[in-house]
Amino acid sequence: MTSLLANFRRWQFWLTLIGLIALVIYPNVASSYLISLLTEVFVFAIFAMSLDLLLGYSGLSSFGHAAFFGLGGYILGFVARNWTANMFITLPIVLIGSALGALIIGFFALRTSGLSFLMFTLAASQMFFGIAIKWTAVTGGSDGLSGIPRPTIGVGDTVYRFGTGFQFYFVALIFFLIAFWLMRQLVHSPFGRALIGIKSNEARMKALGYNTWRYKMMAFTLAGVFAGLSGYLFAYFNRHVSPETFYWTTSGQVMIMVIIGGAGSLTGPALGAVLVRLLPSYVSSYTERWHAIMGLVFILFVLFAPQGIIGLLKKVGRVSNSPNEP
Amino acid sequence: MTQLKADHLHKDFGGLTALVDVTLEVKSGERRAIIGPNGAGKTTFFKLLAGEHIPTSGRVYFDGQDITHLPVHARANLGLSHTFQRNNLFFDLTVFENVRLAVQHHRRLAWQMFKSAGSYQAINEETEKILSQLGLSDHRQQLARHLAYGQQRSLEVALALATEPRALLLDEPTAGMSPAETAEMAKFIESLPRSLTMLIVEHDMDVVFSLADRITALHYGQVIAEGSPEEVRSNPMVQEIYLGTQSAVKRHL
Amino acid sequence: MYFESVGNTAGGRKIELVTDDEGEKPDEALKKARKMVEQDQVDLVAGIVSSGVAAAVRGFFDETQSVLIIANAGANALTRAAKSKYIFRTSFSNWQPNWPMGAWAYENVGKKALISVPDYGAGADMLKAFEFAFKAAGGTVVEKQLTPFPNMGDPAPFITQISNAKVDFVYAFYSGAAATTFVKAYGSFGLAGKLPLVGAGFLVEQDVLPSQGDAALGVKSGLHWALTLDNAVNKKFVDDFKKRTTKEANVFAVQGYDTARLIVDSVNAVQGNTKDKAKWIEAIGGVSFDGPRGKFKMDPKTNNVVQSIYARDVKKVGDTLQNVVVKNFGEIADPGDDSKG
Amino acid sequence: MPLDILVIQLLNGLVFSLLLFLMAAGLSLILGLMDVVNLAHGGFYLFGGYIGLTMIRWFGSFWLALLIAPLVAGALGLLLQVWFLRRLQSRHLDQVLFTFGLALIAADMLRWYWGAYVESVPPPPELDGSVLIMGRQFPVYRLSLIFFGAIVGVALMVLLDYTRIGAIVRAGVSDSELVSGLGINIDWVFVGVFVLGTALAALAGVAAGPITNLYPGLDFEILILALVVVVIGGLGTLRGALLGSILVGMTETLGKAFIPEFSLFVIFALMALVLLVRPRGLLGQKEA
Repeated sequence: MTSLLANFRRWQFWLTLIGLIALVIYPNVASSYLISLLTEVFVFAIFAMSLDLLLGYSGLSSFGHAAFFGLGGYILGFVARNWTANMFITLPIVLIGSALGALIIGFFALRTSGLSFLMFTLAASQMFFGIAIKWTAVTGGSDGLSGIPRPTIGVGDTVYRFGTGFQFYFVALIFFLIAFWLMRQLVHSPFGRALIGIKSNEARMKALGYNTWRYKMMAFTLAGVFAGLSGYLFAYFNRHVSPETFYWTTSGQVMIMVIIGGAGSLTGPALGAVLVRLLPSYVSSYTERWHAIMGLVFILFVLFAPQGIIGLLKKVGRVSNSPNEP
Repeated sequence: MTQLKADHLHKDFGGLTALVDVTLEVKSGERRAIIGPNGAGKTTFFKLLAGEHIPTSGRVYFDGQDITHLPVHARANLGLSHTFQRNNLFFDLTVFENVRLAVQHHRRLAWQMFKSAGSYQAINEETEKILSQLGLSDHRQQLARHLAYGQQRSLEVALALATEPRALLLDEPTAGMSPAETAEMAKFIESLPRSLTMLIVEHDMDVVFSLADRITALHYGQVIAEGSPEEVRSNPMVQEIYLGTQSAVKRHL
Repeated sequence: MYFESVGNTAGGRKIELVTDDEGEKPDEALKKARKMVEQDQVDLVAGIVSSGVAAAVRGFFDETQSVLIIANAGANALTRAAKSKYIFRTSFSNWQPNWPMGAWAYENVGKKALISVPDYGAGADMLKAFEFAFKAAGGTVVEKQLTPFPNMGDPAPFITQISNAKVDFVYAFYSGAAATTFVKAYGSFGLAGKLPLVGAGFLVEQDVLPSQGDAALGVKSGLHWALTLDNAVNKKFVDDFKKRTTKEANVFAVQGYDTARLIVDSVNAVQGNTKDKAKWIEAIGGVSFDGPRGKFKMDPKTNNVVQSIYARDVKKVGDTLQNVVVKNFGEIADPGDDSKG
Repeated sequence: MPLDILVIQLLNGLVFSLLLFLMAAGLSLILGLMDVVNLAHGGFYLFGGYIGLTMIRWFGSFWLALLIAPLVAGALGLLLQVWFLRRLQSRHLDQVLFTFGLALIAADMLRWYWGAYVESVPPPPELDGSVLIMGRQFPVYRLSLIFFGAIVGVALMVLLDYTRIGAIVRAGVSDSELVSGLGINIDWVFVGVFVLGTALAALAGVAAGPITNLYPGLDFEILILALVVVVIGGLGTLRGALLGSILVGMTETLGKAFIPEFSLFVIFALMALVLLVRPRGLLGQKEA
């Protein structure tokens, strides 16, 4: 058992290392379009993992996660267009902004649970959408904010500019790795276990003395911050942010990523992001019916692989690793 | 010294009155049992103390502090812990994780967000200790839902104990257990430190009479008798309710 | 369709088509634009229905110096403040079909107007253009009704409010489903025929007109084309379109057809050498021909099309409803800035 | 505001309310009994509408369409429940997700078959016209919708409150184990409710057709409105759905009339407010 575990650990280590090397080599050999595809996947992987903190770990089915994705993008758009695109300045502003947004929405939303929570979060994000469309002076109205400058970093006069898609790929990659690592630490920490406890049985957590409301509030805020980060990167990437980032379809899409990938595993939703962002790019070039195909893929997962991609992988892994298991 | 006090508690549900003017004082270190037939208001009373219901009128005090409106978790943090009548566990987590959740909170480490939960040695050791106390060590990696019923019952108590309470409210700890398991559980409860105040709602009269220092009998939401086991046993009203004779009281109800 | 008529070649080169559904989500569209330009290495991209999408992809085309031909999205800014050397528009600016209607409505319909538009970019553009010209002519805008976008929902409350306004006519811009919903409710609440309805041509264009039925009768609108437009190119186009699709042509099809022609003409002009961007762009800016909508001419100053705008009136011809041209305003060029609304 | 306009606006509100009720009733029933948020509800609505339109084109009868569309949709609901949803019993989240996938497929298929352009549904000739109410024209069809909604509502309430089937369904809403314990095959009760729910959605699709018209995207518009109604009214109660419909319908209509620029927000603001005060909805018994 222990040697098997150690084997697995070692195996996992090498796999991760090879994966990382591949991700570094990739942009050197791939076309700029393929680079942009993967960049986008990193951004959405962060987004999907952030929702997983709620959906998979805390048992909070938010259908308004786009609120923070859009918020991150719009705050960046506003700051970068009117002041500076220096990430040393824009990043803290966006993170604080999304945290505040999440605190405010969470404060109200967490009074409800279940379907009411789902609808409340939906309502909140739809209101953000409405504001984005109406508050033209700040948000650019239905056209959104375009012409967002490329990101830079630096202090004073020494400023480095990430001027190409190639360079931005690495920005996204690094953010993805950091976010993945942070969230991974989070879900394995005592706090993360507490969230799992809340998902499993909130009443019992209260009986143990946990002020579950505060934990949920913190989870909601952290998820909002990571979602804000992904929206922030997405706006830098597209150099544009549109009201659709707030729309419920965005929330729906990220929910699909989490479910198809496998909620409660972080890696799963990241893989979900790969599938959901890449599949349409290919399918839609061959058929106009790609919405239906996405729906079908989704249904097949629900019916035959309820644990998502990650569940499938585990199953395959179990079968090939230990054929003697009863 | 009085540790837990119910002061003129009254509870209505809609038009139904569940509890009428119940006053009760439990001394520090005392083991108190609450008995009464079904529908006597035992569970309602228990929930008022545990914080799952708010009384219509009256107050609840713990160590002299008014906790009538304190939420469940705040009571637990004051050292007033409780178990549930129906097993209320983290069924989809392992036995170890179940207990660890209780321990890590008690150790004030639950807000740690960075280090892996498994890397806190103090938590691990204490969790193991509690598991072995309740004979669950061998099942630590099992999901709680896969435990036998009696073991789940033990885990239920383990969770409450893991918070190191000063007072423990036990809601029918032996409900649904086999006679052998019941005896074991009674022995275990007996073996808990005498400093721990206990309030037990229990149907099994053997358990009640062997454990309790004092007994309170409820009927139709009112206290009808209170005193030492002998006093309650010989109380005519209790005898009448339990169908007259002492042997009937001893019969499992 | 036009590509076929020239044998799918231009400037000695074969025309290869790469198509994709741009969808309604700006970020998806941008992704597809990247694919076409970077992966499929196309010389140019044509299309773009929504202004939101246009705003999202504008930066990309400008930065990568790739040619984009907008065949529908009307946001004024695209050929004004946010204009790019590499982006051309063959369809219209929102200003174009509305501005001439201001003076015309003042003279032919009434002096006091209520304007009802959806509350988003295009609505605001159209409202501004009409209001500017209408006021300049001496009219008064009594009330502005901004309806929720993207979904209007039940139009009854809006129509009821309109019925209460003390105005001579209503000026409206809606398109697609909202146009049908609006016009039909306008009829069923008894306003059709009593309170004249005027608007940007999309309100009663061929894509929605059949579903509107008699409620649309008498609606007057301004647009750069009409099915009944009396010129030889248009007649042939309308016939060919019907033969191919069994449906009546609409303004969107015209825009696509003219876009194709613009591409072919400009590529011919540079003998197929699209690598010399500067020359090619100059060629695109210089394209002019007689299309279904009449004289079609690019304006190198704004990269927007210069075209005739027509006032049209919905009438029953035989047993179908048709937009009959009642006035030709002549060539209208977008001013290129916000000086005229 | 003159009185006549106010009266007309209130009527508009009532019409819209009952329209919402038709849409939300089925959703609420399915939700209450099966704990399934049927996200394909909007799909069934639009499907019903399109089927109705095709029937009108084939047979020229609105009434026939009103009869056939719910039957077709109900049959589809039956197959879905028996083939798929039943396999997911007691996996509520998966059921919800299944219906979401279904909604995506339905949206695309409907667009494929009936096209992307808006289609209008002619009201039955008997009801095509208008009456004068305080000197203002009001469409007869809209007026008749008030009655139609009321009839369906009363019929449903009678069905639920005064029949044995209704009693079983109501018992199932509060405790499905209890119903199974009584020896009733809860599976078939579920099937029946799901079929009824989808048929109601299709019925609403046909009835609302002449007002909302039919176009791709309407399905999700309707779904969200119906969800708002159900959440406001409380899960699984028909009276809650009715109360929610009236509240939402009136708020939306008056919001559009008096503050059109902000009408995008009013319903959501209303929902947020209700949920803050009563997280279970106005008449909700169980935790949403």
